[in-house]
Amino acid sequence: MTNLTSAELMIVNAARMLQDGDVVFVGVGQPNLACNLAKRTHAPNLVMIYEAGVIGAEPARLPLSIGDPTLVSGALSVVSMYDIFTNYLQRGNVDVGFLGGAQIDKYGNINATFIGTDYAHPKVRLPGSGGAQEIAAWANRCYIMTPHQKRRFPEKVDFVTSAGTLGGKDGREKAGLRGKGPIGVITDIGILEPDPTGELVLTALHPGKSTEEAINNTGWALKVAAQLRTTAPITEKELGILHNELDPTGIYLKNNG
Amino acid sequence: MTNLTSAELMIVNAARMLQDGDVVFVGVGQPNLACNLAKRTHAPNLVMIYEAGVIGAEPARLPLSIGDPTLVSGALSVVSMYDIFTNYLQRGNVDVGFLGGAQIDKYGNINATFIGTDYAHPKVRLPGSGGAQEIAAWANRCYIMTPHQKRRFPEKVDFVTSAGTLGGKDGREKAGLRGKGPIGVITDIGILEPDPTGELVLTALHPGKSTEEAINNTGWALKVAAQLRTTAPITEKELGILHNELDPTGIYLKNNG
Amino acid sequence: MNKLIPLSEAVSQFVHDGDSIYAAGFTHLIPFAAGHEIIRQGRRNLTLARATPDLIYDQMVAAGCARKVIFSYMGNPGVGSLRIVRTEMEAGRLEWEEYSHFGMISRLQAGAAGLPFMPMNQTGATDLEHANPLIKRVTDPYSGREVIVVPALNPDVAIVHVQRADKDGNAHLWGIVGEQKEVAFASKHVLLTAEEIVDEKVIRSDPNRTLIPGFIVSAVCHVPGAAHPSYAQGYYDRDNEFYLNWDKISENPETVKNYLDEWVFSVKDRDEYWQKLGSVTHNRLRVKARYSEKINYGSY
Amino acid sequence: MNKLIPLSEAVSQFVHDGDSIYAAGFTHLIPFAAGHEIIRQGRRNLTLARATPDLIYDQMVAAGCARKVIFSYMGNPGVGSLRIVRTEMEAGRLEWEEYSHFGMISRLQAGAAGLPFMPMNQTGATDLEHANPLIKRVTDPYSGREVIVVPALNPDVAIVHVQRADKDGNAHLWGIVGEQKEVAFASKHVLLTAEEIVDEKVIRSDPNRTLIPGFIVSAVCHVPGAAHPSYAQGYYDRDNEFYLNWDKISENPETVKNYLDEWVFSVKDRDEYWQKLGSVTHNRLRVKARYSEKINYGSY
Repeated sequence: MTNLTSAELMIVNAARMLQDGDVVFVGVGQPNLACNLAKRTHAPNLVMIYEAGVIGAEPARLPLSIGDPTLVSGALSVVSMYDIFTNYLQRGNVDVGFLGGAQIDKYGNINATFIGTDYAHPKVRLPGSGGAQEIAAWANRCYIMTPHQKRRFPEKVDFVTSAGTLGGKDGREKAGLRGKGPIGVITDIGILEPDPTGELVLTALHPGKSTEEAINNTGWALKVAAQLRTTAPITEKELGILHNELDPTGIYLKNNG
Repeated sequence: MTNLTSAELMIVNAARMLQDGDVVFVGVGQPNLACNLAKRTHAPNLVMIYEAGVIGAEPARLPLSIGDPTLVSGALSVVSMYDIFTNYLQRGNVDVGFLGGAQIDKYGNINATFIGTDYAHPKVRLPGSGGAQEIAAWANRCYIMTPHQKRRFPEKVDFVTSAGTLGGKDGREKAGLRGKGPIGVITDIGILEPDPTGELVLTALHPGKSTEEAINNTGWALKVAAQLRTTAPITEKELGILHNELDPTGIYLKNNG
Repeated sequence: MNKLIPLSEAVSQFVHDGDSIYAAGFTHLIPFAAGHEIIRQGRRNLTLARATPDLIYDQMVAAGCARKVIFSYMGNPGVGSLRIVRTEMEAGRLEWEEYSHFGMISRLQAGAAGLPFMPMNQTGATDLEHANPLIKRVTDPYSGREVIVVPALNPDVAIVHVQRADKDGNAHLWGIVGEQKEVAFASKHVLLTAEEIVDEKVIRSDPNRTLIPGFIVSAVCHVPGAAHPSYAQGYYDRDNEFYLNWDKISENPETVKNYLDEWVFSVKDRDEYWQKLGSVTHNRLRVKARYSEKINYGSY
Repeated sequence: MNKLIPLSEAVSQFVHDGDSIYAAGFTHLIPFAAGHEIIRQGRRNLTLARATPDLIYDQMVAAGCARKVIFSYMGNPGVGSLRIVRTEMEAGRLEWEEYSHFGMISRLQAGAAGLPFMPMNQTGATDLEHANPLIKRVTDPYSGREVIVVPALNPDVAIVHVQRADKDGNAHLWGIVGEQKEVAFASKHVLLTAEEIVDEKVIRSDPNRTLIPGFIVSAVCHVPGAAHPSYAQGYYDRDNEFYLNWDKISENPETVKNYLDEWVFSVKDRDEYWQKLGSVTHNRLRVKARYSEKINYGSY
C-alpha cells in the first residue's frame, strides 16, 4: 500500500476514530468523507449534523458547501442555526467535532483568524471562527486533520480561535468546558494525542513513516509516546469506497492540504 | 336599549377601543368576542394572536380554550410559546393585551395569584399569572374587562400579579417597561382610565348609569374626570353580530362575570 | 436504533419515585395515557412541572403521585379552577414553585440550550420575584439596567406525545407546539408516545417538521388516542365536555376516586380506555380532514 | 395589507446610505437580487452584517457600498478565501466587527427576542473576547461562574428571500432556515423577496411553516431566481460553478469591475439577469421534484 496520498491517510485514520452511534458535527471536504466512510464500514448508525442546521443528512452527491441542498433533501431534521448551537452543541448532544485551521500549537490551540502580531492589522487575514470556537469547547471529543508541516505546527499560535487542551482534563473542567477538546490530531505522518499535561505528543505513525519525519515537521520539540503505535494499513475496501463511491472525481482525495 | 347584560356592555365597549390593524393578544371568552366583533365592524385587519402560539386565527367556532384546535386550522402562523413571549410580546410586536383578575386596584395592579395575607398560606389560591405578568408590561396598551363590584376593586391588591400604571407614564418608563399598561378598564357601569398620576378615575358612563353607582361599587374613593363622557349606545348591528354570529348559544354573553 | 416498546415498559423503565417529570403540551397533545400509566404503576414523590398542570396533574395529584408542582397557570383551561391541586396547595399538603408562563418557558429554553439561566426583561410586578427566591436579577453590562433571570429546568423525564414518529424516535409535530421541543432537549430522558409510527421515509420527506431527533429519545410507544381528553391536531378533537365534567367530578373526593378506579385502575391500557369511551364519544371527537399544501424539497 | 411592490422601489424606499443591513440566509436563499439592486442604486457607507459575508458582500464591498462588515466566517464557502473583503480588511480600508457563528446568531436571537443580550457558555478561547470589546461577561447568579454575553443586534433593514409569501408578507420557508426568522424579528424593517407570491389560502393551509408574519414586513417583492448563485430549496440548485469562478474573478480588480458592469449595472433587474444566464445554466440548475408527505390539520 505505497503511494497513498496525504488525504487518503488522514481520511481513513479519522474514519476509524468514529464510533457507531456517534453524533458528528461534520465539515465539508475531508471530514465529510471520513464520516461517510465510517458510516459505510463500522459505524452504520453514525448521525451527521451540519452547522447549517441539518441533522442526519444522507447526501446523494458530494456536497461542496456545508449548506448544500443535497444535505437537506431526505435529512432527518432541519433546524435553525440558533438551535444547532444551543440544543445540539452547547447542550452536549454532539459526540464528535472536526476542527481545522492554519496553525495548531503544542496544546492543541487552533488559529483560523489571522497571521501576524496585531489583530487590527493582520498580515494575512483568515476566515475566522465560524462554528469552531464552540465546537472545540462543547463537542465531547474533537479531531483535527492536517498535513504535517512545520508552519502549521508552531509552538504557539498567533491567535487562539478555538481552545486546545488547556493543560489537560482538569484545565478544561476548570474553565467550565463540557467537552474533552482535541483528543487526536491526524496527520499524513501519524497521530498526535495530548499527554496528561495537555501537550500533544506523537502516539502513532502510519506504516513506513518515521519519528524523525514527524519531529522535523513539527514547530516545537515533539515528544514521542513511550508506546508508539503503528496505524493499521489502509485496506483496499476503504480505498475502494473512497474512490468509487464517495469522491469518484477526486475533489478532496487529490487535495493534499 | 335597556336590559343589556354586563357582558354585552363590556364586550361592545372593549371592541370599540380596538383599531384597525391592531395585533391583539387575545384571551378566550369575552376578549375573544370583543376582537371578533371589532374585526367584523371597524377593524377588518385586526390580527388575533394567542399565548398558545397561534397568529392570525380565524376560528370557525367559538373556542373554549386558548389552545383550541379551531384556532390552528387556517391560522396564518403557529409558533412555539418561547417565540410568542419573546419575538412577539417582548419585542414589541403586540399592540393590545387583555387582562383580568380577581382584584384590580386604584393603580391598575392586578391580582390573579391568591387572596390572603401570606403567599405561602393562601386563603384562596387563584390560577396565577399565566401570560399576564408579561402582557401587562410589554403590550403597547392593555384593557381590562370586569364587572364593577367593590370586592373586585380594592384600594390595594393582595398580590401584584401584573403591574398597573406605576404612577403613570414616567413610572413605567423608569421601570423599563415598554408598554403603556392598563389604559382602560371597561366595566358594566362605565370606563376607568388612569389620570397623569396613574390613578384610575371614572372617565365615561354607559347610558343610564350613574356616577354614584360607580363610586359605590369601587373600593377606593373613586374620582370622576372633569369631562365625563357617555359611551355611545350599543347598536342593533353590534348585538346582532354578537348573538347571531359569534356566540349563538350565549356561552359568554349570558355570563355576567 | 429501534426504541419501540410498550408504554407500561417505558414508564417502568424510565420513571422512578422521586423523579422530576415534565409532561409537555400547551393544551394540545397532553400525554394523558402516560400520566395514567404512572398512576397505575403507583409512582410516589414526583415533582410535576408543567406551565398549566391541567387535568393530567390534577389526576396525578389526586392519585397521590406528587410531592411538588412547578407551574405558571394552575387552572382548568377555559373552565375555571383546578380543584384538586388548588385544595392541596391551600391545605399545605403540596409544595409548589411558581413562575409566569414566560418564566417557565425560559427555564425550559435555558435547560434545552445548555445554559445556566435565561434573561427576561423587567415587568414591574415584583411580588412573584419576592415569593420565589429562584427568580433573580443580573445587571445588563451594556445598559447598566437589571434584567430578571430564571435558572435552567432540566427534568429527569420529559413525556411528549406527537402525531407521528418513526421507531427510532424522530418525531413530526404540528399545530400548537407549545414547549415540546424545549422540554425534550432540556430533559435527561425523553419518553415519546405517538399517534402513528411511520416509516423513516415519511419523516425524511419533510425534515423541517422534525422537532425531536431520535437520538435524544429513550423510548417510543405507539399509543393512539393518548392525548384524550386533550387532542391531537388532525386526529381528534379536544373533549371540551370532559373538561367541563371534570369541574364537577373534582368537587368531591369520592367521585374522583370513582373516576380513577373506573378510568385508570380498571383499564389495562389506552386501547381499553379508548374502547371504553364508546362510539358516541368517538363520533363527537372525530375530525374531517384538512390537508396542508405540499412543498417541494427537490431531488439533489 | 398589500405590500407588494417592485424590488427597485423597495430598495429605494427602505435602504438608505449609512444603514445597517443584514442580508439573511446561511448558504441557502441568499438575497443576491436585492444586493445587486442596492449596488445599482449606489448606496454608500452601509454596515453589512452576515454570519458569512459570502459573495453577496464581496460584491457590495467591491462596488463601494460598505463602510463596515460584521461577520463570523469570512470565506467563500467550500472554495476558500473571500478575496475582496479580505483585501480591504488587510489594507485597513474596511472596518470590521467579529464573532463566532454562535456569537453572531446569539446577537440576532437577543435582537429578535427584545432582550438586551444573550448568554453563552465559556469556550476557553478568549482572544476574540479581547479583540472585540462588545463581547462581555456576566456572573451566573446560580453557580457564581461567568458566562459570556453579546449584545442584541437590531439592523435597520433585514433582507430575506423566501420560497413563497402572500402579498401581505406572510412567508413560508423550508430547507436550511439558518437565521432568517431571527433576522426578520430583530430588524427595524423587513424587505422580503419571494420565488412565488401565493394566495393567503396556501399560507393558511400550513401555519407551522410560516416563519415570518406579514405584520412585521415592510415590503414584499416578487423576484424569482433572486438567490442565484445561492439557491432556493426545491426551486433551483446552488451554482457551485459560479462560486468557483468568483475565486478567479475576484483575484483582479479589473475582472471584478467587468463582472459588476456586465451582471449588475448593465441589467435592469433580476428578470433580465436570469434571462442573461441562459438556458445552459438554467438546465444545470434545474431540480427534479421531491415532495413532502402532506399532513392533516383537521377541519374544526
